[in-house]
Amino acid sequence: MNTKIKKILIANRGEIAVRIIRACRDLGIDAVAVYSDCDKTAYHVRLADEAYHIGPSPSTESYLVHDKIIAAAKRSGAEAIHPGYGFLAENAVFAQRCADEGIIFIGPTPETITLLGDKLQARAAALEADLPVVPGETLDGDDLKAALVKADRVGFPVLIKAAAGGGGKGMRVVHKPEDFEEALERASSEATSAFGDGRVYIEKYLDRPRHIEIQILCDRHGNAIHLNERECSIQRRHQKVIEESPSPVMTPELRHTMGEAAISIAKKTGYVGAGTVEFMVAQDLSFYFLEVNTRLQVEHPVTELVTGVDLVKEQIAVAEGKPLRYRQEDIKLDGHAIECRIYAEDPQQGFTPSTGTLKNYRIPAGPGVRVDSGVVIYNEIPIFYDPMIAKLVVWGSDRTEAISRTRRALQEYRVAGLKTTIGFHLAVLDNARFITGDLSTSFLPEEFPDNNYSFLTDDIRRCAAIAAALDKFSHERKIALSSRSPGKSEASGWATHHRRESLRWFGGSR
Amino acid sequence: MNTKIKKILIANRGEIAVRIIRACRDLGIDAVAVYSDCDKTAYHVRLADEAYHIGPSPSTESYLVHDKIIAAAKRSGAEAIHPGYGFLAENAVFAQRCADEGIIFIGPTPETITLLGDKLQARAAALEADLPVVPGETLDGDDLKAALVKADRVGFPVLIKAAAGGGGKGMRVVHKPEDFEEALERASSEATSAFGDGRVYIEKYLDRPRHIEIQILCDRHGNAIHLNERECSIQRRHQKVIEESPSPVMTPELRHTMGEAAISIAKKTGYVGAGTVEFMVAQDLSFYFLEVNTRLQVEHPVTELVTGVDLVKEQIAVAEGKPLRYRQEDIKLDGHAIECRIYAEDPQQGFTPSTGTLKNYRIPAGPGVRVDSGVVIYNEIPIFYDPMIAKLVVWGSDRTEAISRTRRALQEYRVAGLKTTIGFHLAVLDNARFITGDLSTSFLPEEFPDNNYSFLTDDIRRCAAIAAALDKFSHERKIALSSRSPGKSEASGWATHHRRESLRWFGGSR
Amino acid sequence: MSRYLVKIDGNEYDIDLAYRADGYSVTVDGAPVRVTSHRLGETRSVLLVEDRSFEVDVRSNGLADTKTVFMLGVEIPAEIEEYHLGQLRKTAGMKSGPSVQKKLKAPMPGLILEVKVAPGDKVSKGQPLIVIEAMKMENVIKASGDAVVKSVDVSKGASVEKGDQMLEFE
Amino acid sequence: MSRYLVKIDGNEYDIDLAYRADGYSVTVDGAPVRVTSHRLGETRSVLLVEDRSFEVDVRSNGLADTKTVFMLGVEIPAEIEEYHLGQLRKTAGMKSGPSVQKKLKAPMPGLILEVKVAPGDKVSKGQPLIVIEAMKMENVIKASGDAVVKSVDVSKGASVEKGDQMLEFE
Repeated sequence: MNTKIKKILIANRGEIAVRIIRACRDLGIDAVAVYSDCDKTAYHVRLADEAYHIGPSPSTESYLVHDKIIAAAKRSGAEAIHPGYGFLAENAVFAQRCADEGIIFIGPTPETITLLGDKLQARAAALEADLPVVPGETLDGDDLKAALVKADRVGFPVLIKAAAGGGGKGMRVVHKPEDFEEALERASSEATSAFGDGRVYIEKYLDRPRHIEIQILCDRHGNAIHLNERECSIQRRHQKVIEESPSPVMTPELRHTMGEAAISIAKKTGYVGAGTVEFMVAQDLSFYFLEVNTRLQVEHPVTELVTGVDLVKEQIAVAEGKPLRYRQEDIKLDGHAIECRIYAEDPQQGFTPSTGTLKNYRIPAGPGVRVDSGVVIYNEIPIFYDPMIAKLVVWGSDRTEAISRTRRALQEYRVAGLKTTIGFHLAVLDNARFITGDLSTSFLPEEFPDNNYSFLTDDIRRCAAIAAALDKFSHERKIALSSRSPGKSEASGWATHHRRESLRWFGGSR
Repeated sequence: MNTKIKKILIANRGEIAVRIIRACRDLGIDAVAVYSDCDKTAYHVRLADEAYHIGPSPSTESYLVHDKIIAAAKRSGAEAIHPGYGFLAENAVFAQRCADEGIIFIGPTPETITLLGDKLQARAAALEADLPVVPGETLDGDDLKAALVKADRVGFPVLIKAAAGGGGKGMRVVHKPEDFEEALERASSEATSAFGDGRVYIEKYLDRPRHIEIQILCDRHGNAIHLNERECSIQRRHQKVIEESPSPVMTPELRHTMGEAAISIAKKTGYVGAGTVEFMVAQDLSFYFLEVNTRLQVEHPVTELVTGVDLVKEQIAVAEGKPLRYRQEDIKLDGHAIECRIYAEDPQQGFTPSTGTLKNYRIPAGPGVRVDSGVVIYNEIPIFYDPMIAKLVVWGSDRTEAISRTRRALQEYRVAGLKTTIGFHLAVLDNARFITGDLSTSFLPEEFPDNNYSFLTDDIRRCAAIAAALDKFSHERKIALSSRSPGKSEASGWATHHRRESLRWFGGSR
Repeated sequence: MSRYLVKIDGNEYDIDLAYRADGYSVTVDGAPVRVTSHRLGETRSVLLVEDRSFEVDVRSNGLADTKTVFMLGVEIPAEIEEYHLGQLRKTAGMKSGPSVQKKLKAPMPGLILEVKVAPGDKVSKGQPLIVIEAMKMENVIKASGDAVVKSVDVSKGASVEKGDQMLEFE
Repeated sequence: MSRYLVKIDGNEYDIDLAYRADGYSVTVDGAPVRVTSHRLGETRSVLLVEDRSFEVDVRSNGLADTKTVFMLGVEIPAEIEEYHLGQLRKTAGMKSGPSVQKKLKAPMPGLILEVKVAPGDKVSKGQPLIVIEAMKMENVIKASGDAVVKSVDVSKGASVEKGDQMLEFE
């Protein structure tokens, strides 16, 4: 039962591939990367010990193709595959295929993935484990009229969710019956294209709930522990963008109760490995089971920073058949951690993706700052994948210190060539309600109804205006100069001019 | 007595200026940088809120000139000056000048600095506080003959140390009487040029001792605590290069005893602020007082990582007159931290300085990794100052995890254009004696007698050889191609050729 | 001497730059400002404004009168024009920036999943026009006002780059 | 087809590179090796050797036959020469690299604190010749063997750059 893993293939890309490679290096395990055409110089390829090309850029022709991943694993001699999150992470067919090929899939069993991956079965399992669930209805091939009746029974506003869903895909809030049809159609079509499964169901949409989840870790010997909660209420398009641990509203008693609930569904479903049990928490601190994510979460680092546990290493230890090295009482909760997801998106334009080349890219550093980045300078951000380029995760001795350090780190970031969500995060971290910890999943639309995430002061705007004017002035002077000295090529004149220039500009009357 | 500081001038440069700016930002305090000619685009200038030019590049004409620092502080309206380490950090005259000008000097009182800065007076204070000291002799204007008699009395090998010293400057080990004269002359001359004070003294040079120091923190209200120890035995030229906390040999009892000793000398000397009491620890774990450093140490981050205390913030709180927020029992010791000092030096050539431009510079990141860097890409490393460019500080849940993460982070570093000590650190971290924690201040000469710090395997060498050959081949092909197409400018042809090139090279017979 | 109007976030700054014997002079909205700029390369510099220090990266966006200033972790779009041209424009009562769009351009690169209108269709504000998939999300592009579709320039399954024309209105 | 001898850390590698219809071929010490190189710019690339992945940055040091390969956090100096030239050199019994130095060059930039010898002085191995201060440390440059000083090219208080000639021996 106990296998020493010597080589792991990481069936993913971006920051999570980098994260897993780092864990492998820390364990002395060889890390094998796979890459599509547009990822041939991606950071995960550069950091890995080995790298295998697996096809064209679209993920359906590369990262999602079971045969290609398995072939690369066989060729490299990897004993195990880590799927990261997304792509094949919650794909029971792939997990089964690994088992059939004699490769360790780092995750729960195919049976557990199937059970919990289907939101409807998961709901049933939760009820069996005596967990409170949100009122809702399944749609078993109902036509529109029947579906509307069910929606009415649950009561608007309702949430339409993909049975096979995750990451906000195939999810729609519907406030009025007249918007129901289009939302149902869109959610189902999105679910089909994202998961190959168009089934959706309806849930009561709670008023201003918090999203709080419990990290669990289970071994193959029946041991299961939880590693405290993460508050993930700051969401846009039902996607988390800022996460923290502990939750500002958590009490030791509630943590214990929710932790026990999470462990009970894990035990009920034979869970193995790292996983997350998601809950909605109402304003009165009553909580409802949402779903179990049978994978490593994007936001796992906030848990790592407050517990000191390296979750990826523990995943690998569990996959090797080892019993958990921690008992519940070993899990500490030290200080406070906040994660900001840095997306290549334009927040002011409703978070539309922003592709292009990272003409500048310098990550922040210093006390309390951890950056899990999937990119480096000059990388292109391709259109084919999720636009998250990095995660900034910051630790402080308390929430106040964590917030101020996060703000500092965001301002240290240097990115050029793309729009990012850095300014968005600064605006949220400056928001009074955020600072007091008064969060809910409708926080963003309530506090920033016009998508106006500017945090600029007049002072900063004025300096930016001066920078823009100086740049224009320099360009015009350069053109004037180069037209006067035609013997010199423009390019070299430009470079010389700019590299040596260090001018002092004085106020007019001083 | 209680002052809220709103603006701090940092009378320093490099990584420590950056470190202090970050603490200021975390506290909402405006950070004022000062810079010499060659530092006008340095990283500390870029990160600060304000920046003032203080003269030519040599530190004697800029960072060390009291009048210029005071003038910049007055002009900016800073209420306080943080001296960092080096430069004016342990200069009692400057500390007194600040007091006279009504500016808070972030450090102990001028009287304490004077007392502890003189190694001979410090020794006397330690004896008074019942601390064990290393046998030694002062040289009060002794001629060579008299000095030699004293050295013989102490017994060779002896250590010659500058009375006003620090950082290994003005320090020489002498193994045989016949080397004594030159060493005395060099140490005295170095001490004169470094500290303006040529006085030296002699100490018994202990056999393979460890260097272990205790971090202390004292407020103006008579409270004093210690924040555990740091082991700093890995030294070259008497300069620390790798530090860690906790020490591999420390026991809770010894930590308590040494901590109490450190607090007793702090109380005896009216110490205020953060400071470090340095000890030699013999193989039998007997310990001897060495000196007190009345400043923030280079290696303070290892203490921050295991205690969770931000030492710079606490320095500022003490300077504001606040009582310590921590009691001794609040100070935890969680996990293990290691710091590697990254110098622009060539370790294979006896650590000779390596100046130039950072043509590439990318810092490592990810779990457990903190980088305190004083430079960014394209910065020039000037000859005028200390060649330390950054500190890599890594946390792990135990020493083994800290070592493996440090190794991973070192390999992630990307530097081009300069020689650095990164490879040196990798060689040390791979050393069996280092891994078992069997350290002493003579570790480096014992384990690496020929300065041969290579950690390369044949495998890596072969790949480097292929990279070099491909580069030469490409250059030659480029020259051949450009001579065939004279219509195209070489520069643009080169760029196009290289940016688009992505070639697969096959083994000859496959 | 050059004088510019710079518009950021709806705020306008009147900036005057001139050579002087001992350097340059800068005034903002008529008030003199001490400015030092140390170049770091073609686009980046350390900018000191009245001793306040910033690292800035100014990029031109193809359009001559639009620049993006990257500083303090964020990107700040700035519209810039010659002062006298701006005054002329204002006198003529013209808005700055492009005129109201008769062309619907792709707001992001992506794949056309659905085209819901045809030439000649009357559409009303809020009506779905086109569905684009970008980075795994479906985005419904809706009409920003009432209009009549003149031409449709994309079809289902086509890939578009950001800024590609998708529809034209009459 | 090109064939090179590359010397790293005292180890020599015989590397053969050639064009082929479907790409290139590489052999190291006679054994074929699968190599892929993706360029990242003028000096950097992602190098895959038998699927092992590295990010490398190869810089020329001015000297045509010396390159520095930056990889895995460290710099690796490599001497490289055409294979047939290397063979000729070996047959002639010559050492690779520059001949034994008759000139003493500054090992680092710094300030001359002291010159301890004069033209005509006989010096023996280990004897201090010059003291340079660099980055606040005093460095005593000692004779690497017995020799006679021919000329002294620096004086106390002078600044030297790395590689500047300081002394010449007969």
